[in-house]
Amino acid sequence: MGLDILTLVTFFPLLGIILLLFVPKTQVGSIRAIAIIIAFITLLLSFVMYSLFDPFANGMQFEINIPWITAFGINYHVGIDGISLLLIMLTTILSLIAIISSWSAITTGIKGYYISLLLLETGMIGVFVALDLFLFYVFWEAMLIPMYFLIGVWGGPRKIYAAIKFVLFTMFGSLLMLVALLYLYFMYHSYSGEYSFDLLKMYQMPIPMGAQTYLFMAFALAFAIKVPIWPFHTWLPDAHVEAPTAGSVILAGVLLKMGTYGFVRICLPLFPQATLEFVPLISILAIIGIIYGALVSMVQRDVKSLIAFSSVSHLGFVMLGMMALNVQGLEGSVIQMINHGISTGALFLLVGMIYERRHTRMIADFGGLSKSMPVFSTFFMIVALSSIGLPLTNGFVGEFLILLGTFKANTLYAVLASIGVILAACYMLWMLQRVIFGKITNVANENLHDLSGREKLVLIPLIILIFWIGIYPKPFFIRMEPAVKNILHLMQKSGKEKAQNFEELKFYMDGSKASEYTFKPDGE
Amino acid sequence: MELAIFYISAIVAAGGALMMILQRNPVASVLYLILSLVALAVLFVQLSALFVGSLLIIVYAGAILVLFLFVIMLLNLRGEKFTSEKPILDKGTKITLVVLFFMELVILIKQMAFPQRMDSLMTQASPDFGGVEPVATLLYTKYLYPFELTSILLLVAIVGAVIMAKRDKNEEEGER
Amino acid sequence: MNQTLFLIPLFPLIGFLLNGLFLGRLNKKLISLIACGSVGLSFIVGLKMFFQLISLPENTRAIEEILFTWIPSGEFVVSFGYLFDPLSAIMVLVVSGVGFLIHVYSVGYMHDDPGYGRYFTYLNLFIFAMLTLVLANNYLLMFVGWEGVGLCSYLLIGFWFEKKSASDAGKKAFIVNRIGDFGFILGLFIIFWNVRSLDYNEVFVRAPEVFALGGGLITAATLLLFLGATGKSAQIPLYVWLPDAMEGPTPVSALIHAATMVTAGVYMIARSNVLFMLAPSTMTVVAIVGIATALLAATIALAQNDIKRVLAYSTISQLGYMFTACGVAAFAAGIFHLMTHAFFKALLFLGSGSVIHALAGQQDMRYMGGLKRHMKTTYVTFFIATLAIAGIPGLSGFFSKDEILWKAFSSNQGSIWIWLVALFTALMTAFYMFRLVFLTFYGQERMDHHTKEHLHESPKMMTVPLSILAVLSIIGGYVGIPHILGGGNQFEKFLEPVMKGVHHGGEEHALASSGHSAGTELTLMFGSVALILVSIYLSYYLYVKNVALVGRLRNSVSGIHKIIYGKFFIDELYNAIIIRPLVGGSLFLWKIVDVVLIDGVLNGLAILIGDVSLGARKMQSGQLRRYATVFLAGVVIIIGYFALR
Amino acid sequence: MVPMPHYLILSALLFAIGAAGVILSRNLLIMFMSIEVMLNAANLAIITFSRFLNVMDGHVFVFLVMAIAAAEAAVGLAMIITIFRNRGTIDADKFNLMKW
Repeated sequence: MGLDILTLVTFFPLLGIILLLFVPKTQVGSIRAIAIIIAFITLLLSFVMYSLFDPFANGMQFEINIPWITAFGINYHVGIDGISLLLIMLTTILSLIAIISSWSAITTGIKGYYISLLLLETGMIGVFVALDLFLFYVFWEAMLIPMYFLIGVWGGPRKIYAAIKFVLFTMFGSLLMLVALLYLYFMYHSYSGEYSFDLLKMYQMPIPMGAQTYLFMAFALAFAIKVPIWPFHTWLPDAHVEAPTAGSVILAGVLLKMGTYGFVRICLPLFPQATLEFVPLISILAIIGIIYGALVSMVQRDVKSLIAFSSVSHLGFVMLGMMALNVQGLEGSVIQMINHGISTGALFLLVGMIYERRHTRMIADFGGLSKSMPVFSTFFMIVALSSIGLPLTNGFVGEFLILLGTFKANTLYAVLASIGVILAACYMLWMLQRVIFGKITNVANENLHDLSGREKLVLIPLIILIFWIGIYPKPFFIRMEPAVKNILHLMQKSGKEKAQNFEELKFYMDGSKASEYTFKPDGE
Repeated sequence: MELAIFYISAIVAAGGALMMILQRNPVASVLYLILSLVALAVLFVQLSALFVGSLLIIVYAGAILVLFLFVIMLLNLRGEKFTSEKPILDKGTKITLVVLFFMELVILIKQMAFPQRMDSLMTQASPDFGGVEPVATLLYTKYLYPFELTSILLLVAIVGAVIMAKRDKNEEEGER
Repeated sequence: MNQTLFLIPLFPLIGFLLNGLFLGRLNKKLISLIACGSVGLSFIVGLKMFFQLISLPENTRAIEEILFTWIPSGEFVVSFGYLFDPLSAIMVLVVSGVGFLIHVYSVGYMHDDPGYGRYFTYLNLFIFAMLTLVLANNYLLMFVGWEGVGLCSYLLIGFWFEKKSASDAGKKAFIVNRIGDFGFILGLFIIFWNVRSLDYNEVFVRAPEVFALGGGLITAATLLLFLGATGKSAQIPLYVWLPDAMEGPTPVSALIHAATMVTAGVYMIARSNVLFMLAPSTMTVVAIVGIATALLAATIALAQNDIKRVLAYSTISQLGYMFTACGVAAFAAGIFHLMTHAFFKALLFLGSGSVIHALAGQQDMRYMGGLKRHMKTTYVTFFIATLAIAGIPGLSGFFSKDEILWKAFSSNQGSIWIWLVALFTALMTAFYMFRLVFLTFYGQERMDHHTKEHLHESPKMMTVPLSILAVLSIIGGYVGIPHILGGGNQFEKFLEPVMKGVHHGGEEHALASSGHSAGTELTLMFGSVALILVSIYLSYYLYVKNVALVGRLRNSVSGIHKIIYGKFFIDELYNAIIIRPLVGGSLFLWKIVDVVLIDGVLNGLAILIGDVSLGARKMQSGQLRRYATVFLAGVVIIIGYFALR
Repeated sequence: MVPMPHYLILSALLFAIGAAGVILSRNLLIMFMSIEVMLNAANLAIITFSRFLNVMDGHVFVFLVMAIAAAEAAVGLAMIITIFRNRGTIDADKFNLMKW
């Protein structure tokens, strides 16, 4: 078997791009059809992957490790555990939905648009499967480009500002990450005498405290910008407001998860002591994000930026749960990543749908939509309620576990974060009230046609997922449990080992021995 | 004897180059350049690079510089006056810069340790050193890929040159 | 045989799904059939289970069904399971029984509403959530029902969403409830991390081992749970949403905001009696908050003119009573009162709904009066309910209220002060309820002519439930006749297996321990009844006999009246100290911190870099020779470095 | 036998003259020819080293340099023709389209 399932899922969208290149750009219909079919097959492939995945096995599955750039010890090393499995599923589902939802929303540059979306899909899946840090970085950066075009070409009035802001913020972080990555690379060489970017091998490497701190900061900054953790969040509202609907869905649904995923996959297991040191800082920033995001979204006038700020709040929960560093917190955090992708994605889709009808997103322009668009309002209500974490919807499971885990780690944090749950109800319900309740004050809202079959088709899978995760999340939990435990185990184990080897490491890292870590081109 | 040939050729080569840049008339410049190249070819032969030396005369002096001449004729630059109002940088400064550059190179050459060592090592070149056959053998074996790439480069250059020098259709019509 | 329990909440869920998914495609008959039928079936199954339950020996009276594992996360495992024990049996019967009657009533009441199908969809969802709440076998599932009923309450209060006041009220209810839920969930965290389980069985068994009696942890946990209860059951300080909740359709007020949902707090505390008994200081807080709420709400009820608002404050007050009962460790009495209250308060609301229906939506008592003649059934049933709530012997309210009063007086946690306030509140209750009756059904007909001509008794669909509830309001109390009156207090005995936290030793033992004699109990009972009768007469005198006196009285204490009429301006206070600063602060965060501070710094940086670049680009003159010269200069410098090194 | 530094210094001299031509001349054609001079200066150095190390690889390089010079001349001259056609001059100082 030459092709393995992971490679197939990752690169299948690229096949679509190649196909699209040969379609003349005037044949709009076939371009859309190809994009949808390709995304759909990718989704099916990911289902195959899901069914082949062994929920009880420990460690990485479908692992593939073949040399890529041998001169620098770079391998094409991919593999998934439960956490990445769920995120890949989220990616393939949301990508398909985003592509279908653009059916009528995008009218110019269609070919480039779908190529960007498919490229984005490959990039996103790539980040989740990569186990080689160099590969990870390549996918990480590759994702940036299509997103830049999506915002910058098909965006709203301030698209250029938003696109550049997005790229600059992310770039700034990822460059620091690159430096840290190279440092790790050379450190691994002097530790084992072998040049490698392999993440799994690096898990076994003891890293002295001082280096851990700096490396953690570099990685964490890159991820924090992506998440985004307060106060690095200001690119998010701009990007969301200007991006086209599908862009917002992908951005909120998956791109933000790259940051949190990075924390789980790289920061926690690689730099356990540094993580412990930074737990208070990140937790506090997360709590500020939770409350701040909620408060600020309460006073927004644009529905999209309201949702964008609510993302800041939700991602605060994700980070907080992660920083609890126990099973409940971490699992809640992972499930909340999925939840946020589903709920916020659906919210952006819904906003996109009324935007197509009314060409405005201002809350004040709406009101009474329940009357003219009952189906839309029902969907909107369900999604909004899942976003504020009503029991039996997905949001509750995540938030509850996060708070439960946090409560154990630090009671005060949990209490403060819980305030965010109250505020979430405030801003969401207030928005609902102003948008779908009340009398119809604007004549333009009177004769809106309700959701079309295609729009319902886009939303129904998300609604099903909302209730599925809310009522029967067990399949997800059993799949992520080994992965989560593995990460916690790595943290503890390497924590202990590092404590033992501390003296030896000091020897490595002392200023006098710094030359040990300098680059020797001939590999002596 | 060899030293004499060297000095004569060197003076002609350097002098030709110098005269080339000092000429106002491009045609004269080209002729001086040819002179300089011929002298250089002599030096090449003196260095046992027979094949390359002949190429220098045939290809360089024969083809490339003739191309230059054609272009100059085509453009008919006789009347052109190069008198911009303000010199961008003082001429003296520039010359100083060039002289400095030359002196640095010389220092560098003097500092190099290996030429002396190699002097002592140098033996009489084998009879066919620099001949067509050994160079060609190298070209078609060790350096096959670069050689083939060069041909592509030339092809691209030809296409590029043709495209660029071609007059636009509407431009032609406008001239008529 | 064992797998029937889940049917109880399943029927309303199916009803909800059918009505919800085919919304707008079913005719009214089918909708009502589905909605009422599903709740009726739940009631029947509940009844069957009830008989099954009492056929079991007393100590094993609990039927548990685990459906599936809900959230498994490390050692935290919560399953979807239902528990049917005496406490939940009573709640199930009350919820599905009263719920069924109200469904039937709604068929008549909501008949002409355009949102008919939507209404029953929500109502069925509510019944499902409420049954889940009371049947849950663990705290988290209870929380599911807890929030679910909150959601339905939100949807139903804001049922007429085109009215801003309605959607405002719904939102307020939800958010205030959320504040309570915040406490609830934190309480759960404390319980879980100490007991390592949220299942009732394990929690109640292990709690006494884990928590020290009166310790800080258990006190905090129970206080937080109680905070949840104050939100759901409208106690100080979170009661503000309930009066506003009257914006919803009247049957909703009857079902959700009187009979069932608001009593969830009482149920939860009774359910957690083991925990609460471990925290005496929390018990004191519960009792004090309960009695204070009862007093405050009764006071406000004295001066309201809106018929539903009076009932709403009355509900708050009665809930305060139930909490007082819980606070003095008389959990059974609290549940007893919960049940009787469900009967007569539902009846009162439905009766008022009937009145409002007849008066074409008029809710202000100043424009009612003399309805006795026009609406016989409504009047009679309403009067029975009023007698019951006032505590007239022979009706259900008497037994439960008296039980609470006596326990407040006699129990170890009780005191004479609580008893005094409770008695005073009872007097006020009698007074304002009869004021309501007199203003509505007696005296002159104060409505306008047009309405007067259309006065009519409500249809059978509405009066039959009223009659049934009236019967229940009369006989509902006979299941709990106290020892002193020759009964065996069957009700309390039935609940005993659930009340593990309370030390049982029979009535005699309790009497002996608190040192009160049977004589005292009888004296207090007759004394309070006499006082209540006096209070009713006072009401009669003021609102029927000598109407002019009221106006004069009101003028003489106009300041106090204004404060009471303005509900002590609690809403305004909350608005000023919480809501406005919150919105203002948020605007500050967005406009100043986000836009000016964070983005300002970043954009400033960008502008700075831009300016530097503007200067730097001047070097790009576009002149070939200059570039070449600079290039050469660079080469000179680099070679110079190597040459002169 | 001529010592090696002689050749190298001549190479350097030619190179410097070429550089001077580029930065001093305003005529695009002469600048161009100066570049040819510089290329040949390099060629000389290569041949020198080749001879003194007694390997012929250098000759191949010179060969390649010549090919490149030819390509460069073709394209460059085409550009000059186009420029002259459009602007009517080949004075390097008259062009600053790349400014800012």
